[in-house]
Amino acid sequence: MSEKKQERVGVYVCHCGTNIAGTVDVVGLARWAGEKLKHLGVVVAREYKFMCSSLGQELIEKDIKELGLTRVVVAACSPHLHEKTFRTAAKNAGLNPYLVELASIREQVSWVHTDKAVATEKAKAVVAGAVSRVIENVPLEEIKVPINPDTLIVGGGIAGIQSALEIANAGFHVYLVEREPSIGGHMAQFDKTFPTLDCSACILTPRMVEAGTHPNITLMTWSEVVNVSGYVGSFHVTVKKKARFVNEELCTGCAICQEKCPKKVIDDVFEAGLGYRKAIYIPFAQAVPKFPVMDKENCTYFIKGTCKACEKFCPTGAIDFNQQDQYVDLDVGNIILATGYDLFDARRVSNYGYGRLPNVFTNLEFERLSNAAGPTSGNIVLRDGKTTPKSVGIIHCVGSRDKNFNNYCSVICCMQGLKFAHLVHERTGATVYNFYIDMRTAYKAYDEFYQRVLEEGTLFVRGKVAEVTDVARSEHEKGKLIIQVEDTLAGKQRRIPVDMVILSSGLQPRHDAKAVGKQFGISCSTDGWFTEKHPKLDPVATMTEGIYIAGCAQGPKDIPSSVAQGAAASARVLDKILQKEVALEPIKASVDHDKCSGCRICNGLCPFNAIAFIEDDQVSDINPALCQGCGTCVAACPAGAISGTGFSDEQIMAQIDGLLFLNLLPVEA
Amino acid sequence: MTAKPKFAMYWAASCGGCEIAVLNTHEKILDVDANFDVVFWPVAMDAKYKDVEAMEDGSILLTLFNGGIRNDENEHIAKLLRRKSKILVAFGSCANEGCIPGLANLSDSREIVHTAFNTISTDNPNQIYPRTSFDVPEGEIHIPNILPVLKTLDQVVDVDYYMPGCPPESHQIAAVIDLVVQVLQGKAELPPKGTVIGAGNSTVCDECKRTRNVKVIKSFERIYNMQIDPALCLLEQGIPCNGPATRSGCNARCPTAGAQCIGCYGPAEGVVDYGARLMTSFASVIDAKEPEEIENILDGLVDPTGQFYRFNLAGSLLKAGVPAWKKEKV
Amino acid sequence: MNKYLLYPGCSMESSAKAYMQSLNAILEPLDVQLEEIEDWNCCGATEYLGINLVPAYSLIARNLALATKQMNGTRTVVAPCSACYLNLAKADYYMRERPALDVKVNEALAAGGLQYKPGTLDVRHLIDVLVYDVGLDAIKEKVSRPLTGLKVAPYMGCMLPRPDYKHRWSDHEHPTELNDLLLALGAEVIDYPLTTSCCGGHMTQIGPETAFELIRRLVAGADERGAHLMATVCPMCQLNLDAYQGEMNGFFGTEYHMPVLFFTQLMGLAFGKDPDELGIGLELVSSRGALANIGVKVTQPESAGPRRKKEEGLPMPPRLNKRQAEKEAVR
Amino acid sequence: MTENFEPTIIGFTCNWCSYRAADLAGTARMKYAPNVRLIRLMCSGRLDPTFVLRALASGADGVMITGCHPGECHYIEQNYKALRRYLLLKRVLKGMGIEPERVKLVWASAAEGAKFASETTAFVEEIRKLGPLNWGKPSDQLPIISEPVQHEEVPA
Repeated sequence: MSEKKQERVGVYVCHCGTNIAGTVDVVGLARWAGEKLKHLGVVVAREYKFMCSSLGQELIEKDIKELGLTRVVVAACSPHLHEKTFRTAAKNAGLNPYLVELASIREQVSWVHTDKAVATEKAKAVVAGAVSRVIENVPLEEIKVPINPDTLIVGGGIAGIQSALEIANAGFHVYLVEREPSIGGHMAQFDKTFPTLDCSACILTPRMVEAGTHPNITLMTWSEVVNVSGYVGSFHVTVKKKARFVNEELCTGCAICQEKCPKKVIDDVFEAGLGYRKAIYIPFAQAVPKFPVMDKENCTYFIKGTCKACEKFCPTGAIDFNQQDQYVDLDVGNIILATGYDLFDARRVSNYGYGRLPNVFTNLEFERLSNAAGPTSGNIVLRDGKTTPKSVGIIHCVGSRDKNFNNYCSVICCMQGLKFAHLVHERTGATVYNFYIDMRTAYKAYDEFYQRVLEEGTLFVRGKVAEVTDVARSEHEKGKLIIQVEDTLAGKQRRIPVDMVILSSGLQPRHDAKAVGKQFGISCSTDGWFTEKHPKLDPVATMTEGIYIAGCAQGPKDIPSSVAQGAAASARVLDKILQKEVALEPIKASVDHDKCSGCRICNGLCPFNAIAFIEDDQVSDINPALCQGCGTCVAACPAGAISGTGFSDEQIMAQIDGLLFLNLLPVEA
Repeated sequence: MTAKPKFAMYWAASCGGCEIAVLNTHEKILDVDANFDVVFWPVAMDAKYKDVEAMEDGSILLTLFNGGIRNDENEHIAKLLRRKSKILVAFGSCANEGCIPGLANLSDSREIVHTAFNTISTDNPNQIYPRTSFDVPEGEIHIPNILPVLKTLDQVVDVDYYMPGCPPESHQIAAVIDLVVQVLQGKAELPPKGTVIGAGNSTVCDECKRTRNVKVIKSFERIYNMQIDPALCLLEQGIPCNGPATRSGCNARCPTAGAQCIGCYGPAEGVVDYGARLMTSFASVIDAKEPEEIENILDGLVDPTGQFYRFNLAGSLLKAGVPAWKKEKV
Repeated sequence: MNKYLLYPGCSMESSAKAYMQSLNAILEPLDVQLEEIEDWNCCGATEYLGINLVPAYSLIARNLALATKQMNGTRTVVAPCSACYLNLAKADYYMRERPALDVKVNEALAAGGLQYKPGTLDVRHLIDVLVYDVGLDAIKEKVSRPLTGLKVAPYMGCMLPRPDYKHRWSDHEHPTELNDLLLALGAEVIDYPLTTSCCGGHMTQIGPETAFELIRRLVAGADERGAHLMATVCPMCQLNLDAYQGEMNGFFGTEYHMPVLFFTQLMGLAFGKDPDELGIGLELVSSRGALANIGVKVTQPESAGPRRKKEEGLPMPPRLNKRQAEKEAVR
Repeated sequence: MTENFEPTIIGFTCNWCSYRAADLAGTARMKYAPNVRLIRLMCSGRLDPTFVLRALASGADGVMITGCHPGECHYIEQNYKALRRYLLLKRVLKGMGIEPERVKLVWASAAEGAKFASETTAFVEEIRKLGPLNWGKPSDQLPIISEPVQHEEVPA
């Protein structure tokens, strides 16, 4: 097949210093390619110390111009590193960038093999494969799509708020969608923030208010995204505004309804189950927006058909029992997901007794307990609501760094544990024990805080707690919670009786993270966190163009990092918006209508709904803008009527033959 | 035009259905006689190989060659006719892709002979097997030697045109005859070498009247086990219908009659491996994610190899008479 | 009709007769059929695996191999003893995990014309089968004499829920199977955090003092939480807590009286069976008083506590009383 | 024939997971068998059985297909299509007299460089045990029609 079109191919072998040359006979390889691959159209084969260097690139550009190369193969590192480099070089020399192929002889050969002869042979095969493939490459043009300047941000925690403000302040419109009645997220529940101990509400509230009043921000709380379609530049999103049963135009947020409502309900969202709210409620004083929501499941009127106390007392007649869920359609160009985290359910670690032993608390419960605006107005007391603990044990890594639950480190627990220790110490003077596996106090001013807490006299026991029990073995254990632990520094088992235990429950992906990921077309890691495009160099972008992630949705992190990511994500979005249009990789599938018989095999295969069936012509068709280029339909078409650019059947089969070229030699000889 | 151009038709390893299909063109066959001088057609008239050998190379204008290359006689005649003919047409599924005889490529040629001469279905108590040559008083007689695998025509000689079908539909044959006659009268051009003639470019579904929806296969059924909805796509009903991957041209005879397409027209234009297309498309629309579920559904496909390669085996990548890479160098 | 293969294990015929009796008594009402594995042998208990792996596993695997011969319709082997259950399950698991071991063990079995392919059988404990196959609802239905008013400490023992090779148990530290079952019988189940603590196992033979402390914790825990009696699912647990309770009391100078019954005995009672039929009264720490709470009369004579061998040879000083010793030390 | 036989294997990788896993194995300098030659696809869903057949027909002794773990596909769920095609393909290969074990499907995420390396080496050994595929052998083997093969019944 290849013989018929006479392409002029140039092969360039990179030494990568000794990275490749150390294990592959690069000179021999280049010579071999020049001689043995002539029949494929190789007209020049060179090797050079660093092909990616400007000199290396110039070498290629010069050959393209002077030798009139029509195809280029660079045998160097992984295409994920330098494909762009060499394609740009080709472009500069007037050759279509997609006529360049990289043969990975570093990651796939020199770095993973030791025997030079063997490595060189494999390198030859890899190069032969690339040459055969590149001949079948066709020139491609990037597809440009316009960017809608509006942005959707999902999740009104600190990360989402930050992103929203950055974009809004830059003068572009933002839709901020929040599931709960108010924005603020977990941070609004906290009392103090480490390491500076400034009050969480004090620093968060101004941001919330700013977001709530910003002319460029449309706040949609008590709302959820129910459908997403489209692609970078022009997403179409449907948001469900759950009925508040309160007319936001009329409501002044006076909270009289809440005051008059006779129905008390345990608030397991904001108060973490430690306090009560009414059936119609504003989750907390500084809530943004200030409008209350009615919780239909618990409202006496919705259950019994009578009551309507709220309606009676509302001065502005804002209560509307007939309000329905609304569905709002939005068009946006980019989307930032800042959906946050769920707390690990400490009951799963049954040997710590949470849910069984009253005076075992979770970290979130303690935040409310120590919060001046919390159910005990900041008094740190036992479950009975009055007794102040004389001794408190704080257990780290609950559900984290534990093969039985989550393998990862939840990042915040160490500092949080220290914060709790300080607060308990300061407010109750109780003896505080911290039970830790390792103390992790990286980042600015964190370790100093550790020192401070140490000096305050908090006791630290290094070891994973085996059990928290109320079974006393001796008199002085009676009526206490006994923490059984191996003190790995003292090298012995200890039983430490305390009045109160606080469990540093780890952070977990949202229970519905996978579903949300699917909805927005991004993937989750094995742990369930949203996967970033590159763990180091691209932490807020995702594999799906136009979808960004920020805050704990991407992995456990503290407030500073969440804020930083929020800002970073919006920076990426702004860059897209300002470019006005975005170039898409031209790796797309297309249907040959003459060959397509409309069997509709492919119709159900595209998760991006890029394939449509044209009833009139009885053929299937692919929308290039929606197509993500996976090639599944290409591989599935029974008639071979669908072809895919960049990875066409011809290219791949040619590459197969090329890779096996060496095996075929003896047969031909 | 003084003498009429010469026409030949030959059958190698085949069933004879192709010849019948030709005669089945009714009065069109007269056009053949009117426009051609039929020089060699073993089924229809008496002629000797030596007569053909005597002709000068390229003196036959058109040869329709049906049947696969099963033994050295087939191979010899294929090469002979190639030499003598201007236009050599691989006529019918056997010559194109091996067809049913090609299924023999699933077994060793010794097994085949053995099966033919010494299984319960054969009464051969003395285990008598044929010999390629044998001495009789009149001298040594020869019978053709069986080749290790059945080859398609183009695996042995260069082929000008391909005409698929088992057998090719008579209306298509008629059309082709028309075309050739027109060409002779200078009213039409011959299609480029290597073209598939007498068939469509798309697949059977194109001509199938059944309604089609998005495909979701929950199970594969055998057609005699179930009540078939006469209006709905068979594949959607779980019947493994080869239509989606099979070249159009037959007016979707089988599906229209309520039987699944078994693929006698072979792969669509440009397809490398017919069976692969069916495998991949069927598998793609199976409605299961768990390996066990999938296997259960696949159990419904009795003999997948036969299902996907009934006609195409000898022409397929893996069971081609010669390995694919050798073929390319031919 | 649920049909299973039964691996009774040594104790069911001796120290845990009551377990066997009560088990037989409840099979019929629950429509469960147990077919005993023919020519079964010792499971190696808790020690052998600690001494020599291959022979130990071979010893266990022999039972599995024999069981496979009898599996018509069922592939589930039921063991009423936690140690037996764990050993059988362990053998099956590790033979699959470590092909090398599989080979060695099967070589050994081959000597006896036997062989076992790991994974062939499903090894389960009795309570697992009763709770999850028969089902709590079915059990509830059969209750004719609810154990209302009887405060029971549910004691699962340490070997049953861990290691949990096939993720069978609700939890490894605080499994609820026994609680749920007892609740189904109408009993009042006390919160018993010690449910998976160790009963001392064979430490009673090796290091009695250690065993006594472990027994004390369990008994004391049940006593302090107001249990009338303890329910157990394992012959060894029952033996330790019952037979050594007296010695433990003597050792610590305590006076606990905590009857320990098999859960099957309580099921029998709830099903309205006669105490004798259930082997009630065979226990050394009499349950007479405890069962009086639900108006059950134990006819069998109260046994005189642990029967000691008649003293032979020269007299020896009594066992040192720890508390006493401490007091003296203070002075 | 099989002793010191070095299998040639074609490996298909997904651009988002297994290809990156291969890169990772490289950057981490993990060593694995050199017998596998990789082809990058955008997704295991692009894997057309034709490629596998072509590879086997063109002289490969085995084919390794790799993709993202189920539920982690970069294109949401296309790897399930690869799984289904793979399972069907194996059945067809069996029917053609080729050991289905010559084709293997391996899930490897971008983070699993080690897994990629070990799976590769393991597969090479599996193929080494199976021996060379020698495709096209039937056409080299000569027919001996006069001597019957020594078994009674052959499925015709």
